[in-house]
Order: sequence, then structure tokens, then C-alpha cells
Amino acid sequence: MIQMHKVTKAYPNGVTALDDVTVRIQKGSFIFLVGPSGAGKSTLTKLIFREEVPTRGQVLFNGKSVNRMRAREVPFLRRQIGVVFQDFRLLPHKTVFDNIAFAMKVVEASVKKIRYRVPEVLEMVGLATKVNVYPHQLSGGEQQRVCIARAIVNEPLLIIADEPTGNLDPDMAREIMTLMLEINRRGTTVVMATHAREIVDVMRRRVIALEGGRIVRDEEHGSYEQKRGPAR
Amino acid sequence: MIQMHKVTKAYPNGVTALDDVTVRIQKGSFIFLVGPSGAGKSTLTKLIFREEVPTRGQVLFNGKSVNRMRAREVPFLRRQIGVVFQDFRLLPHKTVFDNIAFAMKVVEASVKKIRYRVPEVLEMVGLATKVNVYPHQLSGGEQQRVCIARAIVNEPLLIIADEPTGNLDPDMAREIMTLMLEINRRGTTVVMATHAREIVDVMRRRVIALEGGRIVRDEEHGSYEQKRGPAR
Amino acid sequence: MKFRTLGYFFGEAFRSLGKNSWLSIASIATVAISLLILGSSVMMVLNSQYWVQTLASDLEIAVIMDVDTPAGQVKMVGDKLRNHNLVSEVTFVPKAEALTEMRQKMGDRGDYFRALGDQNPFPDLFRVKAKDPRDMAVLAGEFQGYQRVERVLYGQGVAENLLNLSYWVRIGGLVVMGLMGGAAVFLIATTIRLTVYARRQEVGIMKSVGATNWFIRWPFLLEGMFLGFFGSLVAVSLLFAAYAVACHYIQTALPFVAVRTDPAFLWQIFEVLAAAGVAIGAAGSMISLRKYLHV
Amino acid sequence: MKFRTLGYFFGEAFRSLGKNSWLSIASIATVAISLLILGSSVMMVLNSQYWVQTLASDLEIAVIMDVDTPAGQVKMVGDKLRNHNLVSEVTFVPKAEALTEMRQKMGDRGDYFRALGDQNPFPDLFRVKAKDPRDMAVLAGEFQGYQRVERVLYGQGVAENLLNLSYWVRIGGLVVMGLMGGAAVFLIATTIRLTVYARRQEVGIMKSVGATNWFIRWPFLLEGMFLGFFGSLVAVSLLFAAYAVACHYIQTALPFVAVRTDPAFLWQIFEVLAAAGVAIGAAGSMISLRKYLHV
Ligand SMILES: Nc1ncnc2c1ncn2[C@@H]1O[C@H](COP(=O)(O)OP(=O)(O)OP(=O)(O)O)[C@@H](O)[C@H]1O
Ligand SMILES: Nc1ncnc2c1ncn2[C@@H]1O[C@H](COP(=O)(O)OP(=O)(O)OP(=O)(O)O)[C@@H](O)[C@H]1O
Ligand SMILES: [Mg+2]
Ligand SMILES: [Mg+2]
Repeated sequence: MIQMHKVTKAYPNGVTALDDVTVRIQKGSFIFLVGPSGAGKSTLTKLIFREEVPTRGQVLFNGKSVNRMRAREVPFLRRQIGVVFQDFRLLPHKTVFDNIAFAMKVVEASVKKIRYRVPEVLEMVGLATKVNVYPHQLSGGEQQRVCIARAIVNEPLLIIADEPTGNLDPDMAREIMTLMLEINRRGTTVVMATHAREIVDVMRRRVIALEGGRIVRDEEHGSYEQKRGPAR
Repeated sequence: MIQMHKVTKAYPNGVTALDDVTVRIQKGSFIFLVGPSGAGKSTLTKLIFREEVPTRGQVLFNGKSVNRMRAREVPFLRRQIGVVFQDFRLLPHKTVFDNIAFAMKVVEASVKKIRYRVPEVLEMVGLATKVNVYPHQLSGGEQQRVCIARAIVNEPLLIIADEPTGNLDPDMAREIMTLMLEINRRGTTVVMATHAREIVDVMRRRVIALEGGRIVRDEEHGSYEQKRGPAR
Repeated sequence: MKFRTLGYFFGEAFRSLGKNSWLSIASIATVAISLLILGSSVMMVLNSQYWVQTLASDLEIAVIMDVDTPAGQVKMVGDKLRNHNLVSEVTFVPKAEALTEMRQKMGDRGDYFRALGDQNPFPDLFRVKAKDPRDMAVLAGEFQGYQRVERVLYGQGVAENLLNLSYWVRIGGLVVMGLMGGAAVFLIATTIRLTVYARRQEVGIMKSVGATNWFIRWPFLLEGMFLGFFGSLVAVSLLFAAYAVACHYIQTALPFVAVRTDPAFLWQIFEVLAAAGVAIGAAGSMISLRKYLHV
Repeated sequence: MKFRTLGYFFGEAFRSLGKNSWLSIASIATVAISLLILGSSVMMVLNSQYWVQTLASDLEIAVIMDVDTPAGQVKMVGDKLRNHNLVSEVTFVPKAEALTEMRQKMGDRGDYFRALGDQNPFPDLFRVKAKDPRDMAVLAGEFQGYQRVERVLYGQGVAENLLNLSYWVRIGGLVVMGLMGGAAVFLIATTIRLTVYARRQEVGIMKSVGATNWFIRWPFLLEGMFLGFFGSLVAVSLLFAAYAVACHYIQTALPFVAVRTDPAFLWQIFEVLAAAGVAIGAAGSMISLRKYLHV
């Protein structure tokens, strides 16, 4: 589904966030991106939905070049991808309902479908009671969950989640992970950048570890850190 | 140092975030605030530096009423408190250096002191190389560390850290915790809201657990969750 | 594009108008001020042109007969003038009347004409109006050739001067209108640019969840157009109120100045300003959005 | 407040001016446009007042003697007029001159005076200028009482009309200036309000790290004042350029219209506009900041 070939990303100020990264992500897989702060995890995900374009190399999504794509096509790429942004990116002047409904209006969903689907996803992330409040009236974890709800509402082909449990308590984090697994089971590809050691170690999925913009580890049933002896 | 007496906070939209909370925090102590997402942790900290005022009850800081304070005095209260905000709150049009220097200029520190002190704290949080970039050019964890640096730069009497390790990898989180402990050892009071079970359980400090706006647990050498049998 | 999306666009535009109420008011006021300036200069130009035209059409050619021309020949010339196809009106001023008129014109000093006794040194003359004031020079030349015509006077250049003036008023008016129109577009573009600037973050978020440029643009565009339209309504109301007062004042104080008050004229002004308002709003929005859509 | 903090305030103000360069340019342009409008109306008012004054001071009283007054008595009246303490200038126009003048005034039709032969029906007269045109009515009444004065003329109400006009021009000018000044303050307040609105988040952050209201305010205030000042510079430059052209045109085309071109006058205009620009910028900033400081 996603192919990156010798991708290098240097930001205009000279920081090389990704350095010669080649990776291939199968449709329907569940992938953890791990690595220290500043390793390039977010940058890697941003290349997929073309928030950034690579300095060198190729990014393909479903066989189509993302970096050579024309500007007009970009919105249609993004509609196939649900993103949980590390900084949430909620529209400050819209309620929780309207924030999620906006993602549906963009794809011209019917009013009926919006009325049915938005409460459903809010229920899934445990925010049924916060339908009509504005983002600044939510706690950090609640904002994060709104962002998760928005990412899944259109049932995209791919979900990119950047640190989706950073502001959640362990119980809530577990619930969100269960939700992600459920969505993945239905065929959606999931790419998740995370620092949550416990979660990664428990789930035993493919782990891609970045460090200084390079892939330092890529294991099919990996753990958060390099295995030293048996898994705990 | 901080006293809260029968404090209730209801937001204008009717949500009761804190319900009859009474708590007393000694000078020099190190306190964890835990609890599920939306429990009221951030709200409790916001009452201390008067980002919010309680609906009922009293908040005292160093014996002075915070909620009855006149608007003119508020800046001087805030200068005694270093806050790591859950949403970072960095000035988008200022570089990392200027963001931190701003907190020093507010207290009219000398240019010489600023030149010396800012790189020092950036070094402490591991961002010595990011002095002259803007917040949007930083990764999530890097932004969080800038916020930590800003909170400690003026050597405040109290540090309030709201989820300061949510975007950091475990190694970096450990370093930051070491830093906080070091600062605490020098006499600074630290109040930290967190979901990081590992950290809380390892440190064995006072833990105040909130749930639905009420204090459900307050232990001198507590753990993240209610003890069931011996600590693991 | 589906119909419901259209509904969304209008809904968003109105919600934003309502939500940023003071911002909306400020924008409307800006549009109104600009259009007020524009509108008053349009009205001034049109009116001064109209006045010059009216003045010019009041201008006349004096055809002065030889003092001793017999009445028969005077009548012949009169008929010839009246039948000329470029002439609209001919008035005959006989000798006697000319003397009286002269005396009046001289006012107090006219008393000294008494010295003339019963002599009447004045000739018969015709006052001739041309259908089109621009033909006056040609007509004057032609009349000069008629029999027993002593001389032809037509304001000694006043007509040409007035027509010239009318030309310059038109040019000057266009320049002023152009400048004011430019200033208006600039002011509104600035205002809308600032509102978009204040919302650049939102635009970025919208793009990152897959909204197309036009999906983002339409609500802003409609908002700009509504702001422009409301602004033009305010401008037209104020302008017409001020105009009514000014007309009243002018008609009593300066009755010789012609002003236009016909509804067709006012309606035209309204149409022009409303269209200008909407166009300005739309242009302002488009200009402003360009910058922040490349997210 | 320490000196270094002052440096910080100026530094911030300039940095912000440079960083939001297009925003700064837009604000400067807004100030410039507003002040241009304000400035041109000030100049128009002052000039028309000046013109009316000049005109009024050119007005004269004609003191007409009886036709058959002996030269001695005429001279006596002349001396009396010249020694009057409200009179600034007296010109004597003897009979002969009056006839010539009359002939010239009559132009072509003056030929008919030939009928008068050698008779001169005109009297001796004096043209008298008052020191203050407003005294003319009083003086005229007084002169009427002098011996052998046949009648006194002073423009048959023209003087009063002109003085009246001058009064109305002043009133009207003040109204226009008031409106334009208000519009300018409003436009700039809007502009600065929008810049502050765009930065309300920043203001909130500053407050939450312990900045006092004045610490936040000063850079914005200075920025507004600089914007206002630069705007007034632009306005003054354009205004003076346009004025130079207009003066040149008026002095050649309409030589009888008086215009003010003395440096003192221009300097005064500059001072007024610069002060207005700075005040407007400061006022705009203060108004705009009020709302967002209650964080
Ligand atoms: N817009 C940008 N301009 C310049 N440098 C950037 C930009 N965005 C990120 N960087 C730099 O690129 C590097 C990788 O950033 P990235 O956000 O991908 O890290 P990350 O792995 O997501 O870290 P974290 O876990 O802290 O979120 C960092 O050093 C960061 O400072
Ligand atoms: N400004 C506000 N207006 C209305 N309700 C608010 C506001 N801020 C917070 N709340 C609500 O108050 C409750 C407590 O919020 P608070 O931010 O204190 O939670 P928290 O414990 O910090 O959660 P988290 O761990 O997710 O950050 C939540 O239900 C939240 O929705
Ligand atoms: Mg990241
Ligand atoms: Mg919180």
C-alpha cells in the first residue's frame, strides 16, 4: 500500500529529518513507528499524506506517486487517509460534532449519514457527552480522542496515528488500542507513531524503529526496544 | 505552600470539573496528580496560577488568596510559578531562544543573564542544537521540552507540569524526571499531572488521584493505581 | 457538487458573519465608507456633467440685424432661422425691448441712458438656441452669411469653454473615481485578508483533512460578497439621505444649478454601488485566500 | 521599569513591523489613505477660507459724489476718507476715467456710447477699502452722511454674501474634517484590532507566563504609533505633490483664485497630520488591546 524508496527529507533550515529511508507497508498491516524524540517519526507520516514532500526519493500510495501528484489531487489522497495529528488540529470555532462532521462534509456525505455516524464514533472514543462543546473546553485527552474520532469517521483505507495515546490514561489508552485493532481487523491499514512501550510490547506487531532519521530496526513481531534476551 | 479548601469549579457550560476538593501541598514536596482523562487534573493546576477561578471555595498560595487577588497582582503570582502546559503554549513567532528569553524579560532579567541562562536550560532538556528555530519547526517532544525549559528558567518557587512527558520517549522521560527531582531537591515544589504509570510507580512520591472531579486517593508514598497487594 | 454542499457553504458564511460580529461590522463599515466616497464622487461627476449640459443647452446665439433693416427682411431672416434643422428655438427681440433690457442690465448707472433722450441706438436681434450646443460655432458662421445680419455673437467663447470644462470634469471625475475605487478594493482586500490571516490555521486544518481549495474558498467568498453587499446597502442609504438634503439645499439656495433626482438615476446609482460592493467583497476574499491556500 | 525593558519594547515593535511586512504596509496604506482624505479636506477648507478672505479684502465701497461737485469739496471728502481709522485704502476715480472704464466694461455694445458725443454723464467717485471687510456696512452708512456724496455702493450685498459663504465653508469644512477624522480612526482601529486579533493567542501566552498588561501593551502601542507616523509621512508626501500640481494648475488657469503656498502653512499641515497619524495609531492599538487583555 505504501512504498518509500530512498527517501530523504531535509527541512529548509537544513535539518535532515529522514535520511535514505526505504520501507514498504502492506495493505491491512498494523505498524508501530518508534524512536526517540526528534527521530523523524512524524516527518515520515507527513510524507504519506503529503503534508511534506521529500527532498529526494519516491513515495507511492497505492501505486501512485505522492510527491509527483498534482495539487488538485492532494485532497483526494487525504480523504483516503485518516490522520490523528500529534497536535490534534481541531477547528477552534467548531463544536466537537462539527469538527467531525466537517471531515464528512468534505466528502459530501449526506446529512442523514452525518447525524448517524458522528455520535457513533464519539461513542467509540468515549465522548458521547461532549458533542456540543468547543475544543478549548475539553481536557487534553478529550481533544486527542476527538482527533481520533475524526480520523476514523470516514472509514479510510489508512489510519495514521501520531502519538494517539500521549495524553490518555492507561485504561483509556488500552480502549483506544482495542478500537484500532478492531478497525485494523476490518482491513484498514494502521501506522502508529508512539512512545508507549507497554502497548508496543504487548501487541507484538511490526515495529519500525527510527533514530536520527534512519531506520535502525524493522521487525515483524517487534518490541519497543531492541530485544535483550527473551521478551519480558 | 498551596492550600485548597472546599474548592468547586464548574465551567460556564455546566461541566463540574472539580467538586469540593480540599488539599494541602507542603513547600518542597513532589506531588503526582493522576486520574483518568477528564478527571480534573489540569483544572486543579489552573486554579493555582489563576488561569481559572474557583466557583466556590478558597485557594491560597503562600498564605495569600489566589481567587481574591486583584488583576494587577496576577502577573507577579505567575512569575513565582513555572508551568509546563499540556498544550505547550509557545509563542509561534519567536525562536526557541526568544520563547525562553521572553519569560526572563518579563521579570526584567539582565541581557547578560539571559545570554548565559537560556543556553544552560536548553542544554538541560537536550535541545542545545535547536536554539534558533521556531516552534513549528520542532517535533512534538522537542516543543514539550522547550516548554519545560521555559518553566524552569526563572527558578520559580513552584513548578506545575501538566503531562510533561506525554510526547517523550521513555529515555527522554527518565532524563526529564531526573531533572525535576534535582530541581525539587534544591527546594522547589513540584506538582505534576501525569499518565505515566511507570514513572509514578518508580518514584514513590505523594500521589493525589482524581476521578470525576473528586479526590479519591491521597497517599504519601503512592503508586499510579490503587495498591492491590504489594507493589510490583 | 451536491446541493447539500451549497447549503453548507451558505450556512458557514452566515455562521461566520454572526460569530465574528464585530469583525463583520468593521468590514461592512469599511465597504460602506469606501463606497460612500466612491458614490459621492460618482454623483458629483454625473451631476456636474448634467449641470454643464443644461447650462450649455441654455446657451444661445445672438443674431444682430443692421440697425436700419426693414421689418419685412427681419421677418424673412427669422423664418429662415426657425426652419433651420439644427436650430431648436428662436426668440425675436425687437429694438424697443433691447433698450429696456440694456437699461436693466446697467442697473443704477443705466440712468445715464436718459441722456440719450428718445434715440434708440439698438438693432433688432434674434436669440437662437441650437439643438446640440456643439453645433454653435458652425451655425454662427452660417448665420453670419444671411442678408442684413450685422453680426453674430455667441458668448464669445463661453460655449466652448463650458464644453471644455464638461470634458475636463468628466476626465477628472473618472480619475477620482478610479482612485477611490482602487482605495476601496484595497481597504476591503486588507480587511478580508486580515480575517483570513486570523484564520490561516483553520484553513490549514481544513486542507489537512482533505478539503479542496474551492470547498474552503466558497464560504469565505460568500462571506466577502455578503459583507460587500451589506456595506453597499449602508452606503446607498447614507448617500441618498445626504443627497436628498443636499438637493433640497441646492434647489433653494442655488436655483440655477441643475440636479438629477429622477428615480431611474437613483436606481442606477444603487445598482452600480451594490454590484461594486459585491465585486469588491469577492475580489478581496479571492486575493486574500490565494496566499493561505498553499498549505 | 528598567532601561533594557524599554529597549525590548522598541525591539519588539520593530521586529513585528518587519516580520508582518505586508500587514505593516497595509496598515500604513490605510493610515495614509485616511490622512490623505483628511489632509485634502483640511487644505481645501483652509484654502477656500483664505480665498474668501482675500476676496473679501478686495471688496471696496464706491463713494459717488454729486455730478457737479467742485474739485475742492471732492478733495475734502477724499481727505476725510483717507484719515478714517477703519479705512485701509482710498482710490480716487475722476469723471474722465469713469467714462473710459464704463466703455470698456460695456465691450462691443459700448459702441453705442458714441451716441453720447462729448457729454460725460459720470460723477467723480472714490473706491474705499475697509481694514476689516466686516465693517463695510457701518462705513457705508457713515459715508452716506458726508457732504455732496450722492450715494454709496458696496457690492449690493456681495460682501455680506461672501462673508456668509466663508462662515458656511468653515462649518462645512469642520463637519467634513470631523467625519473623515472619525473614519480614519475607525479604519485604523479596525486594522490594528485585526492584527491584535490575529495575535490574541500570543497575548494569552504572554499573560500566562507572568507578563503585566503594560509589558504586553507597549510593543503593540509603539508599533501602532510607528505605523501611524509612517502612514502620515506617505500621506504628506502624496498630498504635497498633488498640492504642488494643483497650485500650479490653479495659478495659471484661475489666476483670481488665491492659494496658500508659504512653508509655514505646509509645515503646519505636516505637523497636524503627523500628530494625527501617531495619535490615531496609538488610539487604535489601545482600543484593540482592551478586548484581548482580559485573558
Ligand atoms: N518544519 C520543520 N522545519 C525544520 N525542522 C523540522 C521541522 N519539523 C521537524 N523538524 C525537525 O526534524 C526532526 C524530526 O522531527 P519529527 O517531528 O519527525 O520527530 P518525531 O520523531 O516525530 O519526534 P517526537 O517523538 O518528538 O514527535 C527534528 O529534529 C525536528 O526538529
Ligand atoms: N474551559 C472549559 N470549559 C468547559 N469545560 C471544560 C473546560 N476545561 C475543561 N473542561 C472539562 O472539565 C473536565 C476536567 O478537565 P481537565 O482538563 O481538568 O481534565 P484532565 O484531568 O486534565 O484530563 P486529561 O488527562 O485528559 O488532560 C473535563 O470533562 C473537561 O471536558
Ligand atoms: Mg512527532
Ligand atoms: Mg489535562
